[in-house]
Order: sequence, then structure tokens, then C-alpha cells
Amino acid sequence: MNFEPKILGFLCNWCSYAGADLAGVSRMQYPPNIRILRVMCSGRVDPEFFFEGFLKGIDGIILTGCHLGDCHYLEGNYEAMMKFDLVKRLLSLINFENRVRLEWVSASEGKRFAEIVTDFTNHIKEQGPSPTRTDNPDPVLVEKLKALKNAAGDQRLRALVGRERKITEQGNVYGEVISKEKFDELLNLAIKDEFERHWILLMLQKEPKSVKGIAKELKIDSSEVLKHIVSLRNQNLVALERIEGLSPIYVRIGEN
Amino acid sequence: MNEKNKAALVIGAGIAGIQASLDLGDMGIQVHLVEQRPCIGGRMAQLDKTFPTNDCSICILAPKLSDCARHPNITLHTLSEVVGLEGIPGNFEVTILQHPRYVDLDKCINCGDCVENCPVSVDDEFNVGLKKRSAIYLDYLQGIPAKVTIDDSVCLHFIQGICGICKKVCDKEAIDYEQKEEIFNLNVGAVIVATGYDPFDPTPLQNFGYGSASNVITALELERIICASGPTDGHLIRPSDGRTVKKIAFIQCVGSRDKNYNKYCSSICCMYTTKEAMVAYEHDNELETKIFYIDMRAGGKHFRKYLKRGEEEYNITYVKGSVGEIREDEDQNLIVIYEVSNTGEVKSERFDMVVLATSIIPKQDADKVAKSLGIERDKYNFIKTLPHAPMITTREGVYACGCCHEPMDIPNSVVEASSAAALAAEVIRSSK
Amino acid sequence: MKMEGEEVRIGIFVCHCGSNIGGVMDCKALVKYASTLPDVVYTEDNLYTCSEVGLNQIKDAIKEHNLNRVIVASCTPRTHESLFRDTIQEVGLNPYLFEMANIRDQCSWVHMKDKEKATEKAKDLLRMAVGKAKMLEPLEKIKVGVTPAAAVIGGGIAGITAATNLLHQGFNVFLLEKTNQLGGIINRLYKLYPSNELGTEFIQKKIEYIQNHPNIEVLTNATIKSVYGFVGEYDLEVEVNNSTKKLRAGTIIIATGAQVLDAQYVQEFKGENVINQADLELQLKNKTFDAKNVVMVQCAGARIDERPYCSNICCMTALKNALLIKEQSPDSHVTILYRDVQTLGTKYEETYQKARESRILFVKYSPEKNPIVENDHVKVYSELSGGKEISIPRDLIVLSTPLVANPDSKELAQFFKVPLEENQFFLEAHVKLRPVDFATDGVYVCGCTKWPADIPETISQAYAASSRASTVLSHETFEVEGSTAKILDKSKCVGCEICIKICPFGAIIKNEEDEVDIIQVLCHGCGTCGATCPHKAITVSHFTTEQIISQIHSFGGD
Amino acid sequence: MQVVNFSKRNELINKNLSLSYCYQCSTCAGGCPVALKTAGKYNPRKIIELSLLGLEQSLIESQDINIWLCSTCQKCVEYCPQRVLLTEIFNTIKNHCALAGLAPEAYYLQGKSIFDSGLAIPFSSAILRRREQLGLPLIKTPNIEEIQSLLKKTDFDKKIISKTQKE
Repeated sequence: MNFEPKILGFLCNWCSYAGADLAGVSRMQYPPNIRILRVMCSGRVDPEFFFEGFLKGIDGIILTGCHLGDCHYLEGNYEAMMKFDLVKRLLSLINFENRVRLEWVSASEGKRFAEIVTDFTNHIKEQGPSPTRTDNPDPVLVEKLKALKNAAGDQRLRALVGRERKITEQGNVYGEVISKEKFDELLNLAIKDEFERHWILLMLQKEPKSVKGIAKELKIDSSEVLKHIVSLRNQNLVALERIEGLSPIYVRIGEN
Repeated sequence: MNEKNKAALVIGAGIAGIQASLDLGDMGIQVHLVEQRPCIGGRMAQLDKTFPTNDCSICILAPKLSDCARHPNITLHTLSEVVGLEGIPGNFEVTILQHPRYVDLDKCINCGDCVENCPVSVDDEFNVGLKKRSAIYLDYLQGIPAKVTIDDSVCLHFIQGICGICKKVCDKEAIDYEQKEEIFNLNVGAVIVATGYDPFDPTPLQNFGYGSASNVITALELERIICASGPTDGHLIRPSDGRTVKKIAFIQCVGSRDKNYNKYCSSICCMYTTKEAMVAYEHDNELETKIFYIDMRAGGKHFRKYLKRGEEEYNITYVKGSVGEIREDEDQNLIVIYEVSNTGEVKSERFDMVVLATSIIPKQDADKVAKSLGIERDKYNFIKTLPHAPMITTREGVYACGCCHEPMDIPNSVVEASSAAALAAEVIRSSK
Repeated sequence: MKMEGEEVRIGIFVCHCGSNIGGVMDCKALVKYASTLPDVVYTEDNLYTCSEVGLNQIKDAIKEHNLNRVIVASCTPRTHESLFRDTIQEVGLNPYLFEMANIRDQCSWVHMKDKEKATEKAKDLLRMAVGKAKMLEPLEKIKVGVTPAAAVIGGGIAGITAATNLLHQGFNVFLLEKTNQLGGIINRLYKLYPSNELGTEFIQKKIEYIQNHPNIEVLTNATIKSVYGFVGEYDLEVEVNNSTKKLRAGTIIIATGAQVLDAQYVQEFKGENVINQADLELQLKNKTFDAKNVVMVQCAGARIDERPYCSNICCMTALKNALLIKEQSPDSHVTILYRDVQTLGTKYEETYQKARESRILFVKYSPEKNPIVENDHVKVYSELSGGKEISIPRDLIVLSTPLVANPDSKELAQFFKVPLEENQFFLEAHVKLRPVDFATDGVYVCGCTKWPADIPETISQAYAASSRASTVLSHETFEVEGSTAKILDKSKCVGCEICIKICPFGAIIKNEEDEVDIIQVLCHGCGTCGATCPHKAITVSHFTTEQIISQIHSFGGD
Repeated sequence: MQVVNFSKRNELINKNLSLSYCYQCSTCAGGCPVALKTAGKYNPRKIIELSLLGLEQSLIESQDINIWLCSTCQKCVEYCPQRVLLTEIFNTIKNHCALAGLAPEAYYLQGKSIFDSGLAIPFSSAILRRREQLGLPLIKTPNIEEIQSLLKKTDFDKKIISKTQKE
């Protein structure tokens, strides 16, 4: 067992990156697995980035920003929190949620940064290598990850999360404030839908399939698949290719 | 923008001096920023968090420090003091005494090799004596300029003519024992004094036991103890035995509003105490805190809301009334004797630690600074200013901001710094 | 995203930093590795890259090898990026075509005991830097012209002070006052603390001064109708006495003040002869004051559920007036019912001492048992006596009512797209370090507009606001970093406005054609909009999605 | 319900201006050894508060707070941040009480003893016998007339008549 995990860290410039520098100035030692990617604000970190990383065989990804209230850009870290929450929910669909972490590290917390990195590295070691990193990664898992990436990049989830703070704090266009619980419920439904739809799209990209065929691969109910197909057809992403026996066969259309 | 503009002199590079310099620099006015210590940053750099936002102090200060250091219009003079001021507004001749750093600022890269190998160990001022430092040292970790300094009062090379290790280990050949004091003159249009304050030493208040009971500490000491980059790495432990702290008493107005010491109110203690109690609670959610106060002074923006949060979310109990005596038991716990003022009952209660909110007093050398600038002081030794324009001193063209003329919090210091800059700009721009 | 027709030529400089990096990892191996990376055409190692020698080596290499991207692997960009950017700019390379790999603070120093792995990590960091560098684009700092005039809104002491300072600094000022008279609240005050000057004299001198100044335009009875523009160039439409006036200013100072809560709105203390401190000042000023037993009630209408804040200035106001009463009629009895006496600092605490010595009686009450106003006395439950009921004779009750936000503050805030806090006072950019700024550049605030403040505080803030305004007005142009948000693809934008709502700086707007547009001078470059846009129509320069993904891929390996 | 008595309050402040300095910080109460022993039943701050309010009834007539428990150790004076001379103020009040005949009986007895014999504790035969055994010198009897004329000058004679004696 000589597993050296590949860990990626997104650090905001003003607090966390300064905290990581301070760990260095103070010569605090931590495992050498992390590679730090500096962004100006934790709010810059797009949900897609996580999936890009996992698809490239990274084993764990940590995002750190200023403590809530300390953001150099006032509220970017709140936005980061919303996006991270989405990422975690998406990743839980493939049991990857333990491979990501969000922490707040201030510019004076060099020691804390070192501790967090140590702890996260050990934690990822316990998780073992990412299943995508092996020589022969499970193709289904890779497809799922791709589907998740596409879902994270799709406008529906992004719009929902982009409006999350407004909806749950100030109210929607009708002035009604939706509780966090209610919002999470909506979000979970949307996540499930989008994941399945993007998976279907990937599947149909390869070869046209029937509803039944899709349902079998997705291991979900045919009625659910049909619902997705209707929606995807409305979006002009899927079209009927032919009818095979009694089964309509669908095909991916339009651009990716 | 206008080369004919005279420069400005700013004395003291704490948050007030820094803000004044940045404003003037951004207006296109050349600034000479003079700081006594090896690094700029002042008191704010020593703080862990700031109220009422609980912002990490260094996180919000550090960008200003580097802005200051990088600003094309700002010249830093560290380890320097002003020793004379002649002339008239718009045309002052100022004399500056710069102490030797014994380190070449251009060569030092703050690698720390010298610090690691220096055999001397003395109390570290930045950590209010709670930690040791060497004779060659970096003022504080995030300090700017990020260059080391030799303290010649403790360095073996200077006091005994031996050692010289730092010079040997420095690859960059940055150590220069031959550096000497320098005196130079600058021509400036206006002067801003932002020399800040000192904390009051509460030892004379014997009933509080500071100095004899080791778990009675000052607020600034606690600030360092709870700071992640402080002497205990941010672990809230007792100085006497390193035990974790479960119960703290904070005592307000220690040396303030007290005719025996400082008659005035120090303005910031009520708020920073709640902040410290909150931050301490964040270290340990079992912490119980009592704050003993005379009048809770929380008129600033969102301060009342802040105290309410302290009470509701951070297990803080506010007790109206000061404390009579603090005694130490055999386990070095502290027995605090106080009156429950609404019932008149007098109680004694055990705490693990007592924190004294000591007053803000004029800087030790306030006298010297005032004399060299030719400005008056008030009866407390703070710099005297006009009642309705608190930045205007008794000498035309010389302005004061921040705690050097009256105790105040960071926002007020920043406001005054900017306003002193506005006044200095008036003088400079009208005297081309 | 290569520049058209230009091949990417990256130069990499690995710093030993003496032994700080060189003592931990194998810099030669790093250089060798670096030279194998794609698009890298030149590599070298320096003992100290940041030294004069090192910097010259960079410059020479750029010229000699025609480099168009530079990577330095050394310490942290937080301290050294600007130095290296300046260096490459000296030989004509766009400063944004530079990238750093932090192999000291975040590598050699934190993995000192694991030299081999530290070197491996440094290689990865270099590869990631190359991944980013090859995607870098040249950027220009953005400049906007600045109109050297300020519009000061509000003609009270705050506005007058700010305007005067700006005039003295040589700028033009428009001073807008809603009412027909300058001076604000001070016109109604008697004497001012801590100087004891007469309020009217104090303010009249200042009003006369600015009214006679050639570079100011004072507009009374002025209401703002519309505001367009941004820092450097605000266009205001103002209605003055039924005619519309247009004016242009580089910056805005909001100094509209606040209002004293009328005694009749304080439900708890109703009765005959109940007035507030402002009414009392008028009585003192007009010499109509006539009372023997005066009881003042502090925090009347403040520090309650409806208005939870402390109004900051009422304790000193009460002390000032109580002392004036005692001065006028030494035989009168003045009692101040208080909750906490707010007398910060040196002079105010002295005033409190003086008040006690002048025989003003202080009784602490608790809101759980409010004083009860009766016709000839007040029933008080002294908190310090366990709520014991005592009676204080009175013929006049003076309520110390709080300052409350102006009713039109919300409307005004919307004009400038700046936020209010829950009590409808204006909310500054950062309570600690940007006390008179807003997140929106070029708009400043001072005085009671943002929180109850007394005259000295207001004057300080007014000068501060004018100082901040002067930092903009002093330049012909206002310059910002090139790494700001940009619209990637207009056709992708569906106009959902999420970016507009999450941008804290008001940098994203809908323009006259109803299209989403970025006011680059207002953008601070955080990039949150880029991470949020549902259609990925917007990004932030220098931290674009492609650049970051390229970095991620470089780490992960293809 | 008691009414704030401004003239009583002023009378006390006139005698001891330092009374007006008090801002009710509780340091005196917290530092008072008697207050600690009596859990605050005796409480110097409360006496000052009643004095400031001029509440004669509580302060003198009913003696809600037992001012006579003060041991005059001066700790309160030493600790007071406003330099209120508490024990002097208490003396003023005690004198008021004594004149009104409201002091504890023992004070009158002792005062009377001083007035009558010049001795706080009059000789008893047992004491005299003991002194003789120990070889101590005889105690000189003071000049009673001189003492009494001095005491009369300070109205001491008027203060040593208790309420019961008056009646």
C-alpha cells in the first residue's frame, strides 16, 4: 500500500493562499501531495472544475477561502459555499462526496492550513485511489462522471444555485422566500433529473437507443426515462431516429 | 500628478498612518512614511480578529501593507524617528534619525537562516513577551518589509564583540555590522502624526493581581494567545500550567475611568472584550465567559447587535459592575469577588483565567515626539487637537489621527487618517 | 488560446533562493524537466531570480530567445509577482504574460524533510504553470476619464465640510440640498459640545464661506431625478425649483444626514410636558425654557425590539443640555435616567464627571421596568436597587430619542446602487477598513447617513469622504487592473441577470440596448460571475475557465 | 414608595463633594470584606446610592442597610476609581443617625462611657487586679472636665443619647 494521492487545492488569493504561505514561512510541515491552484476568490471556482479534476485522475480536491464575512470581495465565499454544496450533492451520486472538502483558512492560520492539508491527505489515503485513476477505469463510472460534469455545466443547475441566496434569503420574483429545506428538496430533484438526462445524452451520443435500453443501463424506471426523453426532445437535443418493432429508437442531435 | 506638489510626512505606520499615506499617495502626493519599528503594521498587526465583523486582522491589513510598500508615491523609512521640524505649513524642513538595521534591505530575502542560527533569546515585543525571539529577527511573520533586523542592544556582536554567526550563514551577504545611524532632512508641505498608543500596565492595581497571579493577563496578551500565529499557535491555554481554559472573567475599565490612573474612557475595551470572548468561544464551545462592566459602551455601528450575539450565541454573561478583588487559590485558579449589583449580593466565583481590559495610554515617547514637532499635548499627554476638528493640532500644517490624540477604534482611526490626509492635501495643494 | 499567428514561446526561470529552494530540491533536475514541457523554449536556474542579476537574465532571455511567456518558479506571487511583471514589461512584454510557480513557501519550506517528493511536487507545479502560461493573454489596464468635480448630496455640516475641503484642494463642487436652507440639524441646536459654541454661529460662518466660493454651485430645493454613469463620470439630473438641471461629476459624496425621532412616537413615555432633546434645545435657544424639576430619559425609543441600536450621540446631548440647565438655573434639579452612559474618550468622560459634580442625578433603569411618567413625578425602578420603586418630582420630561434614517434613504440608495443596512442607514464597503467607501467605486458616505454621529465625528468623516473622493478626482484618468470580467459570448447570454445580482460592486449592468454589459472600472476581478453564469457567457480575464482547466489538466496528466 | 429628596442629597454632597463623583461601579462592594462576609447585606455601594438619591428614610430612619457594620478598613476608599471618600461619607451619615438617636444602643453606651470617664472601656475591678498581678503601672485617671468640655465643643454630648433614652 504505497498510495500517494493526487490532491488539488483551490485557494483564494487573500486569505487561504496567504495562510498557505504563512505555513511555509513558519516551516510547518505537511504531506507533499497537494498542488495549489491560486484563484483570486473562492467564488471563482466553477463547479465543473471538480469534475475536470476527477476525470483527470485526481484523488481529492479541497477548496479553501476566507472565513465567512472576511471575503476580500465581500460575499464571494458565500457563493463558493453554494457551489460547493452543489458539487457535493452531485458527487454523492457516485460516492465521491468524500473526496472533496471546503474549509475556511485565514491569512494568520498557517498552522491550521497545514493541519487541514495533513488531515485531508490522510483522509484521501484512506479512501484509496480514485477509481478513475486505475489503468482500466470502470467505463460506467467514467460515463457517470462525464454526465455529472455536463450537469454541473448545464444552465438549469447553475441558474438554480446562482439564485440560491436570493431565493432563500430575499425571496423570488414574487417576493416569497423559500426555506433552505424546500430549496434543497428542489435542488435534489433537479440534480437527479439533470444527471440522468446528461447520462442519457452521452449514451445516445454513442449509439441510438430505445427507452427500454436506456432504462436498463441507467437502472431506472422506463417511465422516468420517457419523461427525460420528452424533455430532451423539447430541448432539441434528442430526436426519434426510427422505430424498431414497437420501440422508438432515439438519437442525440445538435451540438454537444 | 503634479510634480510641483510638496511631499507629505506621515509619522507612524500603524493602520492610521498607512491609510493616511495610501490616501495621499493615491492623490498623487509623495509621502514619506516614518516608522519606529522594523516593520510597518502597528497594533492592528498584533490583533487576532477585529470587531464587529470578527474579520481576521492580518487578513484585512496585509493587503494594505503591501499596497503601502509597493506604492510608487510612498517611501518607507523604517527604524526611523522624527527629531525636528522647522518651517511653515507648505514648507517644513523635517529631520529624521534612522537607526541602523545592520541588514541590507536589497539583499535580504528573509530566508530565516540567520534567525535560526542566532544564539540569543530575548522577549519578543510583538508577542508581548509571551514568546522569545533572537537578536536578529523578523518583527513579525507577515511584517513588511519582510526583512530581518539586528537588535544591537542584545546582539553578541555589538555587546561583546563576539559571535558573528548571522554574517557567516547569510548566503546573500546581507548582514552589515558597519551600518550607522543616519540623520537626514526632508522638505515636506504637511505632517500627519499617527503614532498610536501603548497599553497600560495594570501591575499597580494590586487588587487585580496582575504580575503576581500568572493567569491574570491583559487583553493584548489574550489577543496573542488566541491568534493562530501567536505564541501558543492559537491554543487557548493558561500561562501557569498550559491547561485549557473553561471559564474566563473579563474585567473592564482597568486603569480607565479611574482617577488614580487614567481618568478617561479608553473607548474600545467594551467591544474588543466581547470580540475576544467570542473568539475564545470559537476555540472551545464549552467556554463560559463573564464580562464585568461599568457602562457597556456600544454606540458604534451594529455594536449593540454584536453584544446581543455574544450573549445569545457565545455563552457570554454581562455582569453590571466592576470587580473588587481577585485572589489566587492553590491551583492558580482565580477567585473573583464582585457584587451582583441588582441584588446587592456580594459573591466570590472561581475562574480559570482573568483578562484585564487595560486602558489605552499615550505612547511612552509621546513627549519626545510632541517636542520635536512643536505641538502641544493635552492633560493626559495625548496630542492636543481642536474640539470640532479632532485632526487639527496646535501647530498649523501638522495633523493628528488615531489613538495618538484620543483612544479610538480602528474604523475611527481609519476615518481620521483619511481626514488628516484631506487636510494635509489642502495645505500641500494651496502652497505650490 | 494562442494569439493568432504567434507561436507560444515560454521561458522558465527556476530560483534557488540560496539554499531555501536549492537546499531542498534538485533545481538542475527541475530545469531539465522544465525544458521537456510543451511550448517551453528556454530554461535556466538562478541563485536569486529576484536579484538584479536574475532580473537582467530574464530580460536578456526574453530578447534573445524571443520569449512571449515567462514563468518564474520561486517564492510567492503575493510578494513578487509585481516585481517580475514590471521586469518583463521593461523589455516590452505585456505584464500579464507572466506566471509564477510557488516552489518555496508552498513547497520547499513545507516539505523540507522529503526532498524527493518536494522535487516531484515542484515539477507538477511547473507543469501546471506551463498549462496556465500557454493560455495567457495580454491585457491592458483600463482607464476612464475623470471629471474633476464632486457632487455632494446634503447641505448639513457633513456636506459643507466635505465640499469645503474639496474646494480647497482645487476641485469643483455641486452641493445639493433638499430643503431651502443649508446647515441641516445644526440650525436647530443651541450650543454644541464639546466646545460650547452657539450652533447657528458655528454653521453660518461655514455656509457664508462656501456660498461665496467661485468653484461651487449650491443648489437648494434640489431633488435628484436620475443618476447615470460610474466613477469618473456621473451624470445627475436634478430638479431645482421645478426646473431640471443636468450636472456631471467624477465622484459622489452622500451626506444626507438623519432625523431625530419625535417624542410623540415613543409609546412608552407619553404624558404632559414630554418633549425630546431637540425640543429642549429650541426652548433653551429661544429662552423659553422654564422648569424646576427636569427628568431626562435616555434610550427613549432606542435599544428596543423595534429599534435595537444605540443612537450613539444622545448621552452627550443629554449631558450637554443638563449642564446648560444647571448653568442657567443652578437651583433646578436635573435627573438623567440612563441604561449605559456612553461617554467615550477623554473629553466626553470628563463631561460625565462634570455632570455628576454639578449635581445632576443619574439613575439606572432597565427596559424590563421602564420609568412611568406621571403628571408631577416619574416612577423609577432603579436597577441598582433591585428594581426598588422610587419617585422623582418632575415638571418636564425630556426624552433622548434616537436619530433615525431619512425616509427617502432607500430611494437615494437605489440611485447609486449602494446598500442599506436593516435600520435603513447606508452600509459602507467595510465597517472596519473602508468606513466611508462603498463597494461601488467613486461613491462615498459620511455623517449620520451611515450611522448616528455627533459633530466632531461627522466632520472627521466628511473630511475622510473628501479625501477618498480626492484620490479619484486628482487624476485625469481612473485606472484599474486588466484582470476583470468580460463577456465571452454575447449570443450565449439569455439576460437572466444572475451575474448582475451577485456582483457586489455593481460592475455588471444592463445597458441602454438592454444587453448585459460590464463596467470594467468597477470590476474588482473576483470572477464569481464567471463561476456562476448559467450559460457560461461571462468570464474573468487572467483566470478564465480555459486557463484554470488547462492548469487542472496539466496536473492530472492526459 | 420613597421620593428622591434633593435637599438631603445636596446636604450630603455639600458635606462630602466626593459623594457626587460616584458612578456606581461596584468596586467598593466587591472589595469590602464585610460585604463579602455578610453576602452583601452590608454593602457600601448601596449606602452611597441611597445617599445620592437622598433617601433619608432608608438611609437613616429605617437603616435598611446597616451602616454600622463598616469596619473602617478603608479598602473601599483605596480601591475607588473615582476617589469617593466613602468612610467619611459614612461618618456623616452615622452622625446624622446618632443625633437622631437612631444608632445602635452599644454606641451610645460606649459614647457615654467616654464622656463620663474618658475611657472607651471603663475599668473593672478584674482588670485592675490583673494589671497589678502582671506588675503593670497604675493607669492615670484623665482629666474628665477637660475631656467633657472638648467633647461638648464637638456636640458629642448630643449624639450619645439614644432614641430610647430620649423617650
